[in-house]
Amino acid sequence: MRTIIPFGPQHPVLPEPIHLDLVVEDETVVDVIPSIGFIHRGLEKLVEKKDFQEFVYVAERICGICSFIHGMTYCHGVEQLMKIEVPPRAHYLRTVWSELSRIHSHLLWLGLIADAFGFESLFMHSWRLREKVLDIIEATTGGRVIFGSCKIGGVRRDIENGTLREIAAKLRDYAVEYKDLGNVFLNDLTVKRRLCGVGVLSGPDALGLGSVGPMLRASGVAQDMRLLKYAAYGGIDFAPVTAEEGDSYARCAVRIGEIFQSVEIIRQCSEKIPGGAIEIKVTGLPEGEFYARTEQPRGEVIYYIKANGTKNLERLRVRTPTFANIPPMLKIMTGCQLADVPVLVLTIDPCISCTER
Amino acid sequence: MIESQDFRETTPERLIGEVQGMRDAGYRLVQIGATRTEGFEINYSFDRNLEFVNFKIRLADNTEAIPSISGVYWSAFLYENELHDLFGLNIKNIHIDYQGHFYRVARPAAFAEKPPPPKIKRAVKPTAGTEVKET
Amino acid sequence: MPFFTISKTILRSLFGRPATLMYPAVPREYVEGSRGHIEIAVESCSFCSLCQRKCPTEALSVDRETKIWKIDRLRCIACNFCAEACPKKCLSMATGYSPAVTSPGETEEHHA
Amino acid sequence: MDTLTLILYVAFAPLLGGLLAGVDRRITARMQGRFGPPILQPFYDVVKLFNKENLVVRRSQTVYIIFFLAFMVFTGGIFYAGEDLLLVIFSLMLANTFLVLAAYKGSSPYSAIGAERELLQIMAYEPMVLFYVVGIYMASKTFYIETIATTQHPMLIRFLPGIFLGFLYVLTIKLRKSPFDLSTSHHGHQEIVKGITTEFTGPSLGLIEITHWYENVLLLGMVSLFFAPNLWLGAGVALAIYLLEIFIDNACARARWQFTVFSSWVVAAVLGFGNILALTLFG
Repeated sequence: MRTIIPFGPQHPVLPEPIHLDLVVEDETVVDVIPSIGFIHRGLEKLVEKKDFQEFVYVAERICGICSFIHGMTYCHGVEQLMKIEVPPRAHYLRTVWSELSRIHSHLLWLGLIADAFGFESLFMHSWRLREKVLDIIEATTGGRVIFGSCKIGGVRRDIENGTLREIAAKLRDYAVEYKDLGNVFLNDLTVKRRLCGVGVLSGPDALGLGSVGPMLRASGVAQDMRLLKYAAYGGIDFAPVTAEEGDSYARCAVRIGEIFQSVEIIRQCSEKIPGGAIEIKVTGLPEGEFYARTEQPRGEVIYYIKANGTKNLERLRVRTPTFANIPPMLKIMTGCQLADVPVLVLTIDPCISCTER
Repeated sequence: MIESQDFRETTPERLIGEVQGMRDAGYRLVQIGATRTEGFEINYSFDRNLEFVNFKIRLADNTEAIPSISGVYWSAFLYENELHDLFGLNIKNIHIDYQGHFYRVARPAAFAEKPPPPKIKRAVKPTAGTEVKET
Repeated sequence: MPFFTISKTILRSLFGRPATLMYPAVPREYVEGSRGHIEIAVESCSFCSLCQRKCPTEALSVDRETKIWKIDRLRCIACNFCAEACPKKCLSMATGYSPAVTSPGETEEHHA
Repeated sequence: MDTLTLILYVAFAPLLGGLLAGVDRRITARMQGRFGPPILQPFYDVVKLFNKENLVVRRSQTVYIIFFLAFMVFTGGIFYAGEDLLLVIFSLMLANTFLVLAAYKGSSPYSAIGAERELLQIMAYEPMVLFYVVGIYMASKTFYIETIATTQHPMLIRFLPGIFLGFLYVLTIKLRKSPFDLSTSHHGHQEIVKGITTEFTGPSLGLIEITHWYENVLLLGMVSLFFAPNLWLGAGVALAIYLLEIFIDNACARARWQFTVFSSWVVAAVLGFGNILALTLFG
């Protein structure tokens, strides 16, 4: 029997406005027809009306979860265009906040995937741990998910060295709980039955379909935009977390690995952070074109900035990681079980709001 | 560290060949994006192990036909539908063509419209600031 | 053991205190520096309207003639940009969210 | 025939079932690090449901639900009145069929898939339930529950340890707990939303809730029958089993239907049939 199951935009397991028509034969999905565009806000066009310095606020609001890195990428791009030398301390602070937002985003994702395979208490506990990270973020920036702490030329708030070391110590304590949680995701038999071998994507396929971030790294391709050494990543010792299997389990393992990696990066930052100013005064107007690439929790984000020497940029194009990950998602969903659909949609860590800008 | 930016120019006729060359060399399609200048520019970006290459096509207006590269990179259909919906670009033979229904936009091809005239006059030269503010 | 790996966590929660608050019966404590809402010490305001020009969401309006400072709480994104720009330092960011309003576009007025 | 227990069941089973559901929600919440609702919340919910409009796709849906409730009360009634155990099993099956039919009537893809999954679940647990009846008969030499419960003989579980464990396994399916909450779960967070109950609102959903309360009390009664003639011990164990089910619910991911069906059959074959074989050879 063939049934067409509408999946989204209003669906309890998928809190994202993407619509999928699942053509289901018994319980096997034989075809997937995606449709997006429910919340296209035209933020890229808004750049023509907003001052390029004010636009940081808009960039931060492209996404509610990877908000800080959006704002930072925008600032990074404009700073490169204007050849502004950002003080090193600001670079380190940006790195710390980027990694904090990566931890909270991955914990959010872990909760959502647990919900997708019907493990409610694991979902609640992932989010309980995420809340503690949000508390750190609120104490250092004043916001919980919209940090508002990045500006062109530096950052707007400082974290004292002592506080930064306390945060690193706190995160080391939390890491014990992350380990317990990670143990459930990676070793529990009922969870493994839902993740192992589901949605296998080979390395060449992942590259050919243009996937990015943990999705690509879980297929054995060690590509991480942090290796471009933007912000303070040049002074940090780290290697991309990868896995070979390319299935949902590998994607879960990569993200869990990245949580611990972020804790470690923050520890290194707390030790290496130099003193000095946190911002410089910005004068002049941007001109030229530049592609800024950074690594978000979901993968590589691209900001194409084209300026013509006025207060308003000529063009801002944002290619978010989810946009690049939709084609591989469609590929892995054909032929899967209906019960695996939420798991597969979530393994790309969809963020449709940032996809449509 | 500033990432090196490799910009190359191409034309609609040479596009498919260039893109096929990138695919054969093992590049990943990073993005396709358009810009409305006096006419239009389309940027095709590729990446191989953090090595970033960008191809640019310049068009006089958005009625000019551009071949789709979705035959080379399957995942390009999303970008090409986006270009059609936002800029009204005329892209031929997209693998999965949404016929203008990819985004639910209030006005078709709104991004092709000219922006309001700038309030501030064009600066003679881009200037860079280096004055350090102590905190 | 690959079964019931979460048992330690859930049993600890079962016999420990819940992680959530009985909000609003138990009010939430805000950390210092949390961006909640903008407050104005209107006595020291010079009505220069710099905050109005700096505000990225156009939530503020300042009337120099009648000496009225207005804020639309629903538009305000609590970015602290106005407080940073204020030459008299009469604007400040306070913790806690501003109370609900009954209709959109409703502004809160402060008279000097 | 014990008329008193029959009346007690019909009158107080929903109360007990509702309280169990309230305690369940509270304990689940605590396990998840939350406060959870008041113990009486299930009753508030059902009262609220009855105050709502009955919005259904087809009116016959409600008729099927009424039959679902009626047969469930009938099933529990004959169980607690001490009648034939075989009849209990067959009318329980019939009651569940009405729920499946009602779900098919909803003609929504979610409830259709839910109904298919419910049929798979019935397929999964039915062999074990049949072994349960056969085992109880072999241990007590009668199908009459009253005789089983009142005759002085060694506790049944001494002959039926395998069947007891196997029955616990399928009880997770019957109570709609993780990992086997395929057709509908207590939370609407599933790829098929709420599965079989997706298309019910207001009073008919309230009736389904009440039916589940009746059903749960019946199922716990079936567990306590293992401890006949010491039924008070049986009731205590049944409550402990319910707490164990809450724990399992919170410690497992949802399985796929393949695993549900095949694992239940393996459990039925090894524990259920093995137990019966042992009884035949050595009993």
